[in-house]
Amino acid sequence: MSEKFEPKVVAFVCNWCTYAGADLTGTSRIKYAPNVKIIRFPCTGRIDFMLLMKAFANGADGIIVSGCHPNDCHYSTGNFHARRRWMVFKSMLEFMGVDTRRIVFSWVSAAEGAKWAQLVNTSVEEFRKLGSYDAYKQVAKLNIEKEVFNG
Amino acid sequence: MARIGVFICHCGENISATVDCAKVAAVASNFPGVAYSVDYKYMCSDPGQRMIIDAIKEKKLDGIVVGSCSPRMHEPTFRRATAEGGLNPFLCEMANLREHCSWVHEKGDVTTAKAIDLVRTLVEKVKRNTPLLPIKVPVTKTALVIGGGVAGIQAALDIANTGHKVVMVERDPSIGGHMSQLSETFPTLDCSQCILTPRMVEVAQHPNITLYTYAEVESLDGFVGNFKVKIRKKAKSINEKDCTGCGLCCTKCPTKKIPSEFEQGLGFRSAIYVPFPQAVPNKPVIDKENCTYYTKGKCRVCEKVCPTKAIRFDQEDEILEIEIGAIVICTGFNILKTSFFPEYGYGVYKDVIDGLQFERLASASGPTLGEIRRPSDGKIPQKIVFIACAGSRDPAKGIEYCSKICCMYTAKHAMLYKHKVHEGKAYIFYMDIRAGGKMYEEFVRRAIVEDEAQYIRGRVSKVYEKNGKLIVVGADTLLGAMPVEIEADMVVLATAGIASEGAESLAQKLHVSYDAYKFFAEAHPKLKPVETNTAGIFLAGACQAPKDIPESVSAASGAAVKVAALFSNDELTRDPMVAFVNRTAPPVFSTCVGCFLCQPVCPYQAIEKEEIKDRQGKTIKTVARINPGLCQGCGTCVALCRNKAIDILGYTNEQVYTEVVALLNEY
Amino acid sequence: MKIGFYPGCSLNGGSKEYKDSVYALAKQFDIELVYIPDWNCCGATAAHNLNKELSLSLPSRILAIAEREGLKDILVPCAACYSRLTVTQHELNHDENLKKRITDIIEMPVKGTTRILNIIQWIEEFILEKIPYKMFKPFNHKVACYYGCLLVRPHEILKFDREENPESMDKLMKAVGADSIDWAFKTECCGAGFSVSRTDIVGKLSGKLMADAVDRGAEAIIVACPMCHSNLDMRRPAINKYLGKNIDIPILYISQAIGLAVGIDEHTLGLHRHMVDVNLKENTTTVTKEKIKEKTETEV
Amino acid sequence: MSHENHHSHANPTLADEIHDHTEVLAAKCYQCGKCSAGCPLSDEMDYPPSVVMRMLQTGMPELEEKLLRSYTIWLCLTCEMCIARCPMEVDIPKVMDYLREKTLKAGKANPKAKNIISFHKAFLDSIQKTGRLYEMGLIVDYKMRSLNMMQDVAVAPKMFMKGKLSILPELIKERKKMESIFKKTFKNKEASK
Ligand SMILES: Cc1cc2nc3c(=O)[nH]c(=O)nc-3n(C[C@H](O)[C@H](O)[C@H](O)COP(=O)(O)OP(=O)(O)OC[C@H]3O[C@@H](n4cnc5c(N)ncnc54)[C@H](O)[C@@H]3O)c2cc1C
Ligand SMILES: Cc1cc2nc3c(=O)[nH]c(=O)nc-3n(C[C@H](O)[C@H](O)[C@H](O)COP(=O)(O)OP(=O)(O)OC[C@H]3O[C@@H](n4cnc5c(N)ncnc54)[C@H](O)[C@@H]3O)c2cc1C
Ligand code: SF4
Ligand code: SF4
Ligand code: SF4
Ligand code: SF4
Ligand code: SF4
Ligand code: SF4
Ligand code: SF4
Ligand code: SF4
Repeated sequence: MSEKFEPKVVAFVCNWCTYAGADLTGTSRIKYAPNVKIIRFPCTGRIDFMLLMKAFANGADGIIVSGCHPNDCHYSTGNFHARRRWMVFKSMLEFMGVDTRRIVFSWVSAAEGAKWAQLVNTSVEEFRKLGSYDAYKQVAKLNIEKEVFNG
Repeated sequence: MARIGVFICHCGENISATVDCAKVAAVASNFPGVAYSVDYKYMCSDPGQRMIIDAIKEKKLDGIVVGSCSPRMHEPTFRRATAEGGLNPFLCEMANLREHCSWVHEKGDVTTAKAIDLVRTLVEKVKRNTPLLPIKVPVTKTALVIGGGVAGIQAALDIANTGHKVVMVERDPSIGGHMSQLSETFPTLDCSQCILTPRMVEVAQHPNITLYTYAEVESLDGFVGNFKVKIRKKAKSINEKDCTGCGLCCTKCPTKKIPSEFEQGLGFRSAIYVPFPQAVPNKPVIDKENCTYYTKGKCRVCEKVCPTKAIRFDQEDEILEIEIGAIVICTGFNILKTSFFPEYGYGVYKDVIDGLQFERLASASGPTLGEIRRPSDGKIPQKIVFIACAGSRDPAKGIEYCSKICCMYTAKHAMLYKHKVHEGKAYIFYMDIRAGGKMYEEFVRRAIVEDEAQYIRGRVSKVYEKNGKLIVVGADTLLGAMPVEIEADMVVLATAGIASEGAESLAQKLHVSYDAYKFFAEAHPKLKPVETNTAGIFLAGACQAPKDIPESVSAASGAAVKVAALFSNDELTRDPMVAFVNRTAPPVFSTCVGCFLCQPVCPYQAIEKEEIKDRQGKTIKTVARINPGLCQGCGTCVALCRNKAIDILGYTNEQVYTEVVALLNEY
Repeated sequence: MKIGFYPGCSLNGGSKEYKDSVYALAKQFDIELVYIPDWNCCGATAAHNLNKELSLSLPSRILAIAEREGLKDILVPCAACYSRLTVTQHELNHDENLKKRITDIIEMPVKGTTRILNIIQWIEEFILEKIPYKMFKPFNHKVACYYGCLLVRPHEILKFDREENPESMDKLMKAVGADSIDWAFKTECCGAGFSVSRTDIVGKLSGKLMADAVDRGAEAIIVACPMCHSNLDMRRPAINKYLGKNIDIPILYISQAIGLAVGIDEHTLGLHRHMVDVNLKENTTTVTKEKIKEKTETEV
Repeated sequence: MSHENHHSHANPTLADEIHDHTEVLAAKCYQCGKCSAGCPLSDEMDYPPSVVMRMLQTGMPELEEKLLRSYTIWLCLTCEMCIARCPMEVDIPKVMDYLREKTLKAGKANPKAKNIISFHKAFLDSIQKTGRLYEMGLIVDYKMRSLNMMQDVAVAPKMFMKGKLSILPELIKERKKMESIFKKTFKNKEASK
């Protein structure tokens, strides 16, 4: 096996649309890269951006955030808030020197199984090109994580 | 040390074909805090569930992770089993090894490794789960129906017939709404009053319905199942109990020349009046603005003639406070008046009328007893021009949307006119004929073919009066925009349907959202068309957008079912995954600093202000508080609060942060 | 009281009587009209039709001079000029690039702050209140107030009166005792710039609207635009040809009608310059000087 | 100038071109015909205003050519009645202005419009030379251009008698400036072509 770099990718998805969409990818047996692991949230509105930083600090090379399409949010407006917050946060991150190309935002509905697979594959490809996010891991040598395990 | 049980499912071969299930179980058994770990062919089968139940008891487990299919599939199953084993059901989590792993990846170590990562993540999460109790809220089984048009009537009767109490609040002196003004109704041409009046009477007589007319909602507090509403009963200046509805007062009242709202200004009423003969309740009210006793201190004729001494000049508005469990908003719509249209004369030409006025002219009980006569001189018009889309589909001056009902009622008007004035000629200027509905297109075709309605495709540029005729200046776009000028005797504008007056302030009182046009907004345009974003408040009829009668009535029945479902339990059980603002010891009380930035982001208006008081009752601090009855658990506020003062059960900060760490780090 | 004054070419030429009457009216009410020095033509329809930049540059120079002279308000009696100046100012103020381009062309700065008043606004603001104290001879005739296109459109920019069925001129005429009719052609086009090149069209468009005014019993048509005036007055042969009959209804500028009411003589107002004679029935109800004085004393 | 909802095409249509220069979007017109109904000259025109908009919408070169050669664009009086009542606020007069300029430059103006164009040109000439309109000159100039010698022979003397026509032109001081404004604007136009 050639030693191809495999990025670690965390996906933050909402329960109602993208989680269900990813379920549909499964039911449809559409294959995608196993690098991506999903964490379920009630709504993209719940995702606070320190979580993304936490993921980078813990070795993620890329992050996917995905929820319902605009106007289809289960909670009606949660995804708008997520989006709006992201706009603000993104410029802040860029200012701090975080590589925002490593954060992919998307909308995947419960009916878009194929889109989920495609999103994962193209994102992984992109992250692979960007390489390991050592830069951040270096900066954020935070060891508190280890404590968490012993809680 | 935690004692977690891990159960890895093969799903026949659905999982085991690509994931080495035994290995996953074996690795998991070494995770810190895991007391028991097995794999099994079908976890959801009876024996599978039994394994969990037994293990909880035998191994004294305090948390369960099932690595199997999607939680969207079997979470309820395994939570039930967990509960049966004697643990709080919310101490069970599922790792999605099938939809998110075995089915989407090839067989191999990488796939098995991913499965292990997913299980580890959930094991770490479940360690931080806390027992949660479903939230129970009591339900007051009385519904409030606001607005007594056909939608409100239907909703009230449907709810009342399920055995629950209904309070109906109607702003006007009578219920009936717009439908009571209509002559005949498309697409069947049955008489509007004939089908509506019996239902109005039924409302008044139904033992489960309390009717307040001439009343409005003043304010609303509380949440689903537990609302408190204040109703203002405007003074009618009569004692309804004493009044027999004999009508003597109305006949004798000397102030008679008040344009009747019900007749759309085409007829008159007295200062003490019943809006129309079939009104429910059939008891008069005094219009204080026009009664000479109220305005000038002289008269009291009605008081003198009333055989039961029912007149009460000193009556004042009354405020009622009642408890209710659910609300159906049915406040309907309105139409633009002819004065809205400068190019059609700003409403000054008497013979340029709107659709509702035409309904009154065509109504057998209307001011002309059903004869089509023009308002200016009472002559029977030989040529009528109907102008469709008046103010609709007009972003420049009117509204952008299509009002939906006007194509149909215009075809109806042309038909009714032809039925009444055989030699008359009806012209209809239109842009498109929108007749999507059961028997609608057929209806329009009938108007064109049988009743010779002359449809001309084009918008009218101007209408002006000349020698007693109305000159209508239009163009026929199907003939290369050829100019067309018609000398009409009467012009009927199919004016746009707009939000009912006061809809915006009512929406604000009820904390429900409304759209840019001030129509009430549904929770989801397709899947929750009769729900609002506020739990326990529903919508029906033309208060959402212009709707015809069949649609209004279907929506009302839909809303009634929602209310009945809500009332089918004594208590509401709600998902306990709600947000809460932390409370700590004094003097801090909470890390909340009271910035209330969270308040506007909540889609459900669940965030309230709470004053923390000292023993003397003095406010020390104002902090946010989340009403668990309203919170739907989206978590938006949690992510927003910079002080981390809010957290959400089931997805606490601690839980989700741990998940991130566990997902990315092996032990 | 001083106010800037832009007469425009028509008032300087073919519509001399309009200028004379505005002047006379100003004098009667002690208003000093200050010419915009070395003013040029606004370009009217021709520039508008053939070259957009030119059509903005010509009015811009006028505005620039007014600003330079410190004239904050300017009276523009010609409706066409009023429209060109107002639209130009609007466009400049809504497009910085355009403003830059135009200032380069005219080689003068334009801020775009001038208040441009049409004749009606001017009378409303500076004269209307004082009319009762000077009214010698109520203009008690039945009149049709004709606004034409340029005074009211485009409404979004001019924001003057109501777009359809305007009323401001009618109010002024009522204030001098006239009975202004309700009619439907107040803002229909008279044929405007086609006076010379397609006189037949002027005959038709003006004919249609005048026939309605005559039918409704108007004794005179009151206008506020030299183009309207010349079309309705000078093009009477073409109009009569279109109508197939002769109509002799006179066309008066609003300044002339009001001027008559406040006692200015016909010659000063230039009535003799009209193609169609102004033969209104003699108005016998004059108001005596005493009465006016009385009025002045009771109300002041 | 390009706009969000406006795609750049390989072969821009006349409608695209108009949109770029005037911001008027022909696609907004939903063919209600209200403009044609209100236009005072609709019945004189070869294509009433709503038909003009439709022709632009099609993007068909044959129709665009017909439009440029139409009489309609010269008949339009820019009275603004159409846009005043258009529910979609389609600025037809602006479109007409644009088409006139374009057509004139391309030498495609409808022959029937000769008089109209002659008059406009004579008018502008007068301003260019004197800064103001010199009516007498205008009439003479127009007659030379239109060869319509007999027109207004009856009116002109009467005007003269009534003091409405002056023999001599009024000249403004900054006549050089006028020349330069004309030169610049006509040059800019060529450049922007
Ligand atoms: C000219 C015309 C002709 C029509 N013809 C037909 C037809 O032939 N066939 C057909 O199917 N449909 C027809 N319709 C449509 C029909 O009128 C509506 O579908 C129907 O009236 C909608 O009923 P509703 O109860 O939702 O609203 P409404 O009839 O508007 O009733 C709303 C009620 O709520 C009350 N209300 C409003 N605000 C408040 C408040 N704040 N507090 C308390 N009460 C309030 C009002 O007083 C009113 O009684 C026609 C409509 C028009 C305009
Ligand atoms: C091409 C197309 C595009 C559309 N796009 C949209 C859109 O974008 N937005 C929108 O709002 N709507 C859209 N619709 C309309 C939408 O599909 C319907 O409104 C909706 O499907 C109706 O749902 P239903 O449950 O009433 O009927 P159906 O979806 O037809 O379901 C009826 C069910 O009953 C079953 N069944 C039938 N007979 C029997 C029997 N005798 N016994 C037992 N079962 C039976 C059928 O198998 C079926 O499962 C579209 C429709 C089409 C055709
Ligand atoms: S629990 Fe889920 S994964 Fe396991 S057998 Fe049942 S359906 Fe399949
Ligand atoms: S007269 Fe008296 S009893 Fe009769 S309707 Fe009037 S108030 Fe009622
Ligand atoms: S008191 Fe008022 S309501 Fe009664 S009769 Fe007199 S005017 Fe009518
Ligand atoms: S329903 Fe018909 S008349 Fe009414 S707005 Fe829509 S298209 Fe126009
Ligand atoms: S909970 Fe947070 S966001 Fe809300 S008021 Fe308190 S500090 Fe502000
Ligand atoms: S979790 Fe969502 S619904 Fe609940 S209070 Fe917070 S924002 Fe409102
Ligand atoms: S009025 Fe406006 S929308 Fe209607 S046809 Fe004319 S340009 Fe098109
Ligand atoms: S501006 Fe032109 S197209 Fe529009 S109404 Fe006037 S003449 Fe007709």
